Amino acid sequence: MPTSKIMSLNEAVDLINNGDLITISGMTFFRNPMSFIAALINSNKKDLSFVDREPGFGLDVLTAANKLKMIRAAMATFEHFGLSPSVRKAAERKQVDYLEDTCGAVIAGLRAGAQGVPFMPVRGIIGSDLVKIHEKRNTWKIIKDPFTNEDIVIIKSIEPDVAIIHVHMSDEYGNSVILGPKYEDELKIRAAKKVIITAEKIVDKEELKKRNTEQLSSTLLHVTAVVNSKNGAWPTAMYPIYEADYKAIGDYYNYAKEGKAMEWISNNLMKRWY
Amino acid sequence: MPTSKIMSLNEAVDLINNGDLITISGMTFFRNPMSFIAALINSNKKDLSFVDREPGFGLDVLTAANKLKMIRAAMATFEHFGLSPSVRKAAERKQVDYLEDTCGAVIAGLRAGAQGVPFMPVRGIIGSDLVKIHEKRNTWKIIKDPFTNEDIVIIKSIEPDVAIIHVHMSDEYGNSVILGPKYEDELKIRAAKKVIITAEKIVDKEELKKRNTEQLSSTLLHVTAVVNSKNGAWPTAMYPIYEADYKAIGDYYNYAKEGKAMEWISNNLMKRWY
Amino acid sequence: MSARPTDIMIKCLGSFIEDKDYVYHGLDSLLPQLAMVYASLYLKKDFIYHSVAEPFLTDPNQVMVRPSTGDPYSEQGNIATVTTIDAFDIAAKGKMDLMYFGTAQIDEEANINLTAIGNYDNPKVKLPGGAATAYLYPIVKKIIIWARHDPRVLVKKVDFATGNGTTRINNNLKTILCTNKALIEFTKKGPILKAVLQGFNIDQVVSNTGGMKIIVPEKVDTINALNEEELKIINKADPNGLRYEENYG
Amino acid sequence: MSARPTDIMIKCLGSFIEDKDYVYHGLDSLLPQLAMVYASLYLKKDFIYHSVAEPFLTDPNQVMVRPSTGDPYSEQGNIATVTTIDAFDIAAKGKMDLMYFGTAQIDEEANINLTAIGNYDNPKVKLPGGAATAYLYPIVKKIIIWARHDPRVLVKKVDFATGNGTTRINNNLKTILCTNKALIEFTKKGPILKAVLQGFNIDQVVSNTGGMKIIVPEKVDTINALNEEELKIINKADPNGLRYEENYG
Repeated sequence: MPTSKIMSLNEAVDLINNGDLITISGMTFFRNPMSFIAALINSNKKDLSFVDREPGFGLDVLTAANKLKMIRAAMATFEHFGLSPSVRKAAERKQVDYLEDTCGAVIAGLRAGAQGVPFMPVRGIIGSDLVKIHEKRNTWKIIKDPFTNEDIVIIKSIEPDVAIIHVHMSDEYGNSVILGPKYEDELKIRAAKKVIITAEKIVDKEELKKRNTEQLSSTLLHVTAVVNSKNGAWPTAMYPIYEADYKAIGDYYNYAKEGKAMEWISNNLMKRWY
Repeated sequence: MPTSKIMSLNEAVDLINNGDLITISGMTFFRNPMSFIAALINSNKKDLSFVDREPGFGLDVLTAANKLKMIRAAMATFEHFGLSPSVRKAAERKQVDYLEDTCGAVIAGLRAGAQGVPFMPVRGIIGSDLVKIHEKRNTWKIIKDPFTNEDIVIIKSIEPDVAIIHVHMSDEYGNSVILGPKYEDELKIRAAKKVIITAEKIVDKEELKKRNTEQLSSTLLHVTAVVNSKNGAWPTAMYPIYEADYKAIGDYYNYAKEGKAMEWISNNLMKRWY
Repeated sequence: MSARPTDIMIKCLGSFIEDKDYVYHGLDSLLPQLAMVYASLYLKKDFIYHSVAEPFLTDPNQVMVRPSTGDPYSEQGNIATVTTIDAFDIAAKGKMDLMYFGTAQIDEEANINLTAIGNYDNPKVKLPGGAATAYLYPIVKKIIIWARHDPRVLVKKVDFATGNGTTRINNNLKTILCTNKALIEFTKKGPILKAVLQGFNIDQVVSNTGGMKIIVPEKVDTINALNEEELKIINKADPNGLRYEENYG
Repeated sequence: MSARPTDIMIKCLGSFIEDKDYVYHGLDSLLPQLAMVYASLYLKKDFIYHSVAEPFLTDPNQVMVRPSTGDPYSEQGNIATVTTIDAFDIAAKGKMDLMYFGTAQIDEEANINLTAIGNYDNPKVKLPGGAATAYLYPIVKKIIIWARHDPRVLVKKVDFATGNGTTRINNNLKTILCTNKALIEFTKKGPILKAVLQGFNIDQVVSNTGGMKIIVPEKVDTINALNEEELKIINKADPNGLRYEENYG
């Protein structure tokens, strides 16, 4: 087998370059790679761009820590708690360049990235004012289908520089498994130029072999780094291992609304991982 | 739950119309829906078109039984035994219209069908003489990528009228699971207008619930009919339940080479299922 | 019994689910989630329950609301996992029957705005974003929108059309708005008042808009308060009344 | 010991696998399958073994050939399943290092024909088809072709270019031909004879073509017969000599 890719959170953070486009696993309060995000906040990395379909907690924390210069998402929400507090503030104050996208288009862009093709057609969308925004940015176009001559939206390939994906298990080479909800994580793994896997547990070949009739979520061909990170999604959930810590998320929300997100981050997220 | 979709092989065959484009599960000697193919041969259905990436036994039997007017495949082979005997003969004698395709393009066409978009870009291919063949048929085109202006092949959506997929387990509604090698079967399920599932066993909800953190291969939203068919892939394999019966496949090959494919089919395949 | 607008809205949202429908809810969709429970357990509708949380064929008896409607722990009893990607491909093939969308603004042509109040490049309020709205709005057969009945919400023209209503209406796709005062259907003639929630009259509905002209037909129904059985079913999935914190009354 | 051309071909095919390579074989690829076993167990190459059979990270010690090289029972000890779709996407992203293709014809520009002898619309022989050839031929870093050393195979110009060699050569992608007589590398100058299989001389190689001009450099290696250890490794995966039935001698 090839060289082990096990490394520490700090070593993995060093794979990110200033200005990179990153994406993270999960959705609002689920399977976000929070231990990695803590390490990223602790680093001097900056000016990152961020793309995801429906981010929440992880994105808001990164925004509060002033790591992002650009955000592209279909929705950024704290759901029942309210608007994503730091994202909203940063967008309204133009501290970040916020590009709203739509689910089908984010998926299509990642599909193109995963398949190594320059663009991907997608249904729907035509008529939305989002089209003008994206045409201006050259991220979407409306073309005539060359076979039928009907209008169709095409999405430019999305290839994040780095995808950070929290999984249930991985071997030391990056052969990994996500259980339950997958969101777009397997696409992100395939679309990104570098993939950092953080895993609830590191397993050996024998453990994986029990899954020989099931699919892998990532293979060693996709993955650059593997980090052992038990409870690494906290306070977001890791179904079916642990639930979202809504008490902590609610606390963060209240702090962030009052402009004290970093206080909560230092006292809770950073303390947990450093 | 909705109405049960359980039916007999003959009832399922009646979902096919003369002239339909069909596709089947598996590859050369693996997970072909042979019990269904036997029932189809026993019916008066005719003039079918056939599309698949790397078919083998199932396709040759359908060709021998004179069910097909058109075949589209990236490869049709009996591997170590030799050329696909009936397909070769029918193609050389122009009893079928044979369109050679290539793996990446078949996958791309099915992807377009599955995603409900009119076409799909794909890497590679440019330079192959297959391009001219497909341009003439209006199944492929070379276009300029609207974002970068570079040449790229696009494949017209492939939406088979009927996909017949042999699976390891299904409930009576069509929520099904394929174990191990999947080939393009999950794409075929999503691309086809009608899906007929033949299953090694029919399971209930409780059995499926054990897989609640795993993905389904098909859902009831994709499936039109479910047929209970233990050993339904014979003589092709059903990993990890049973192996390919190479003795039977070799016998068939020898019969078919001598123009006696139907004799073998009647004495073996039909006897097994009728 | 409950005559609270929140509860009557849930009843209203659930009433559009029919047998065999493929019904999907997204994030931040507490009322739709409870409406799906209501449609299954009270109206006995036999539909396919799916959501952005990704468990497939959730058991409505086991739904327990949480601060996120994307929480897989809140939708259990499922038979396996089916991704949102898969759900949206099914939608792209025209096979999604009903989807719920919230909105911050809606106008006479059923355009909805979840993007920004004010100018996109210079927003007065940066909203969370439309999620699947732009993508699915032209495609899904029935779209049921829920919103606050408020002049800032029911407007003449949205600031930004995240979802394009004109296309839906021209294609005769059912487009319904449930507010905390009324049930409105969008048609080629414009928004038509179909019913008022118990406790409100027609004037409270038509006068409380920011320029949206609601057509009042001869016959306008009333959606009644919930009976004990209806309320019990909703309370079972939301014992702590998380739904009332959404501030629909 | 074995000096049979079949066995020396396997050795030749295996010799292009390097440490860390992602190596993939398709259907009807008995010699490549055995070459992968040979490269792993004899040459101790530490590469990523995958194939159209879809088991991922097959244990080369557990490979046992069968009449189909797509048989998952023949490639066991894998850690999970990875589909061909996934493999080809990896290839499309430029990350497949080595792939094997058989061919019925090959010409001086490394064009290969797996489609038809004669005219496409009116074939003298309908071949099985190129499978992934057209798709992967312009993309994969190293392509190793195996073929019979025969005037009908090594031609001036193929009847049909299933795979376009010119693009490969112009992009400096390694393109190798192992026949049952010789090892030939395709370059911008044309096909160059790199080695002969033990038992054959240069004249037998260059004269047995149907118009393909093979450049003979000053130094031409010989690929030797297999020693006991090499043969033992191959025999273990193919105890019944299925490989000899492929008729390469």
